[in-house]
Amino acid sequence: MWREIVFWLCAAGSVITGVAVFRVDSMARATFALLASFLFAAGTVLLVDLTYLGVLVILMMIMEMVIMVVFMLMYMMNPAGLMPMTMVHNQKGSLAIAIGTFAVLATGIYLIDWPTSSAPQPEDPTMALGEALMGPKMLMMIVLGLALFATIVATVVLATHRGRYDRYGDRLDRDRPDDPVRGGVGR
Amino acid sequence: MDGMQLAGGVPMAGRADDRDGLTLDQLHVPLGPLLPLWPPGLVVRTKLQGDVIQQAAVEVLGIGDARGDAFWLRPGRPLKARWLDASAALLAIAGWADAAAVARRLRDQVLTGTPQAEIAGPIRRWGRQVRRSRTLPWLLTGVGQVPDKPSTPRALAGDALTRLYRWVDSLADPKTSVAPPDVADGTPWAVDVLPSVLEGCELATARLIVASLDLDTDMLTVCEAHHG
Amino acid sequence: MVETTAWGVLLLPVILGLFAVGAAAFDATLAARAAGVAAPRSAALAPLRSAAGLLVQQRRRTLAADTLLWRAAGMVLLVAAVLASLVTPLGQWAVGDLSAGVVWFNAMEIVAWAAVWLAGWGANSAFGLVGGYRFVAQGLAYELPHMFVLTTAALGAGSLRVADIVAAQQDLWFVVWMPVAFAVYLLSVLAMAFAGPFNHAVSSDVAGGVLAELSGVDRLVFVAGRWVLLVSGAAMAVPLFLGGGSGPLLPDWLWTLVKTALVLAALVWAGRRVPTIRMERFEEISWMVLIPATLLQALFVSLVVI
Amino acid sequence: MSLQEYLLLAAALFSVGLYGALSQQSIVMIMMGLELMINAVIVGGAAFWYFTAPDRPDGQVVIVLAITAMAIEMAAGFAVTTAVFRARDVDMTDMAADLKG
Repeated sequence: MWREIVFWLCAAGSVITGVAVFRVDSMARATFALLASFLFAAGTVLLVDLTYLGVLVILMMIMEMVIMVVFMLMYMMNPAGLMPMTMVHNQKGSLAIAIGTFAVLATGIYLIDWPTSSAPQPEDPTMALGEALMGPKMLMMIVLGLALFATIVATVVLATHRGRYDRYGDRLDRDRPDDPVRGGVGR
Repeated sequence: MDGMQLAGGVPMAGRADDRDGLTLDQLHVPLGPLLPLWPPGLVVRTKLQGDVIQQAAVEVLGIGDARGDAFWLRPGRPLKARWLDASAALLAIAGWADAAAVARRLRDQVLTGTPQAEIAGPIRRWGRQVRRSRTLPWLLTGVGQVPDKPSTPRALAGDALTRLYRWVDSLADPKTSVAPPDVADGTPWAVDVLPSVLEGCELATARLIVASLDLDTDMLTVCEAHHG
Repeated sequence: MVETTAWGVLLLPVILGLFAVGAAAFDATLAARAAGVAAPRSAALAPLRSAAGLLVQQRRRTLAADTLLWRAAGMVLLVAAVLASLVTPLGQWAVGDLSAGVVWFNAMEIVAWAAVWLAGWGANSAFGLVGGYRFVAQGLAYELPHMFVLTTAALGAGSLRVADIVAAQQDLWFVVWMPVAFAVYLLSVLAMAFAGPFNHAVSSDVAGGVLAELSGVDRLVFVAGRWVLLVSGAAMAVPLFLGGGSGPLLPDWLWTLVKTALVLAALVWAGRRVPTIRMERFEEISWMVLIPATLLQALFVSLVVI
Repeated sequence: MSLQEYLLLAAALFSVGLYGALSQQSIVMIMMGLELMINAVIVGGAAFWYFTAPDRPDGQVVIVLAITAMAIEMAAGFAVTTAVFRARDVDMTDMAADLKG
């Protein structure tokens, strides 16, 4: 019973704050509304006994949103974030598409006869996940790791405008790099 | 972006080129005239992008209406107390509250006329503690490096760390203890050079730099009075 | 081995609060000793006095502040700091013994990022915002080493459950064979609670940073949250590295309290010995020194475990 | 709690995210919409695992995949925004519509 109540609270919270993301005036509030939406959604994940994944979602989302808010303000400065603003195009069309999608999905959800399983839950879902990732799903894990590594390299290349020739001189012969701010290792 | 009302009357920030090649918003932030551990009357008007100072203009309020009387020039104010005072401010801004507290206590003892024999030991102990710290050089090296020109006052050459070490060393020197206050002060020079040193620094480093230059705004008034 | 107790929900905030007050008092005493104040006993009461002062102080307002987010910041910090200790066992009892306890602890600590940033943002002051951004930068610097260290402890026990980690230390405390991990853990706990040398977000070179404009009850809640966060971090060091409640003569729960107090005191004392570490310098240390060191430690531990 | 209720929640989150991704102009706001859509995947993955196949870890793997996708999407998105901003001084999609046929 209490699970039912918590689920509906989390679900309502998640959708309401999700809508709020596109309704509030300030970038900071929008980001933290999105964070709230993620946290509520993580609550529903916790309800189905996925402790590790639920907590992981909480952890990742807080980090991501805090980083997001930095970029947000960098590109969309807005004093104290309290100035009303709208930056939308084709609002009516988008709304129609979104509502249409929801209607189709909802009908599908209630028309399809979903399979049910009486299979027992594993003792420790986290253990099952870990064994899957390190066993049959190893290939996926490797691809994920490679993708993450590629992302790190690609993002740094895209985002920075100073290469090593800027830092170490045209012949790469400078002893210490010419950076606007010096680092801590003393190079 | 319709509806450009201003939030709380604060105008939208303007934009300009910056260090990282991103044209970001500029923010005008005045530092001073009244901040803790800040030379009274000094105002630094900064243009910030992010927390990097793109441009700084220095102004000293209240020159001209003073009495030509500087705190550190009055009799019974040995140079030693002034160095302790400057070190205390720099250490406090660098976030070493305990060493700063000791320096402040020693300064008060010097000013109230504690005999030389009694205070030399504690000052030496404090100086050793400051010089022994290995994080301090790591944090202060390269902060507030002033241009190395013939006109640079000897007392202000180098960066924040060399200046702090110079104070600490001269405090350990027995000759300093009897030295009279110095009228030939570096403050006018420091005020001139400050904008160029501050440009490209981070907002927080600005306070370290100002503290390390040991500006005495009273002294400016005195200089003004001397030169008419 | 660890049982969960419902009434612990009520007891936990009290214990954390007492520790936080004790730590603040110890900090004030050290400060008074450095300043040469004659009566250290009255200095120990200084935190309580200033707390009472903040309670009756009227809130200062700033122009165009985002009041909702600003107020929320302190509460979020305090609540997350208490929740972080939810999985920390006191002897044999814990409020909640999650199967992913270590991850939960880390997630609650990360909440501080959001809280500190919000506190800096809400005030609409340049100093506050600079402080908030610094904390995000600091977070990026210490979080990876911290996460690797937590993983190392979990690796040693083969479980993310805190109770299993304690049980795995029956013969040998983890601190003995994971000294690097323990040291980095303490470092990152200080950084996380923006205490000691890592108080760059609230340091005096930005006129108090995030704290610059906070006043009254808001400030009290925020500062309390910060102390509780430090306590939570110190308390977690005990089950992770110091064998939990194991020890001769005294009962489990008392040993836990004693060890927590010792770790906390060491952190507060060490924090006062070093000037504020500026983030632009620490960032490089973290990436070039701490991360490789913790990774090597993790590799060593996993080799031993296998 | 039933599979349908969970999927309804996922559908709602997905639709809200879709609306945001379609209607917003700022790159950053579009990314928020995308994140909401991935969030729906997480909820759906958890529900499918719990209600239809708890004995197999596939649902959990989907969640891991979604979390990673989110991180990559965000990092890449911001890098592109930074590059576009540096080169063209715009952060809106309408202004960066070079590829429009």
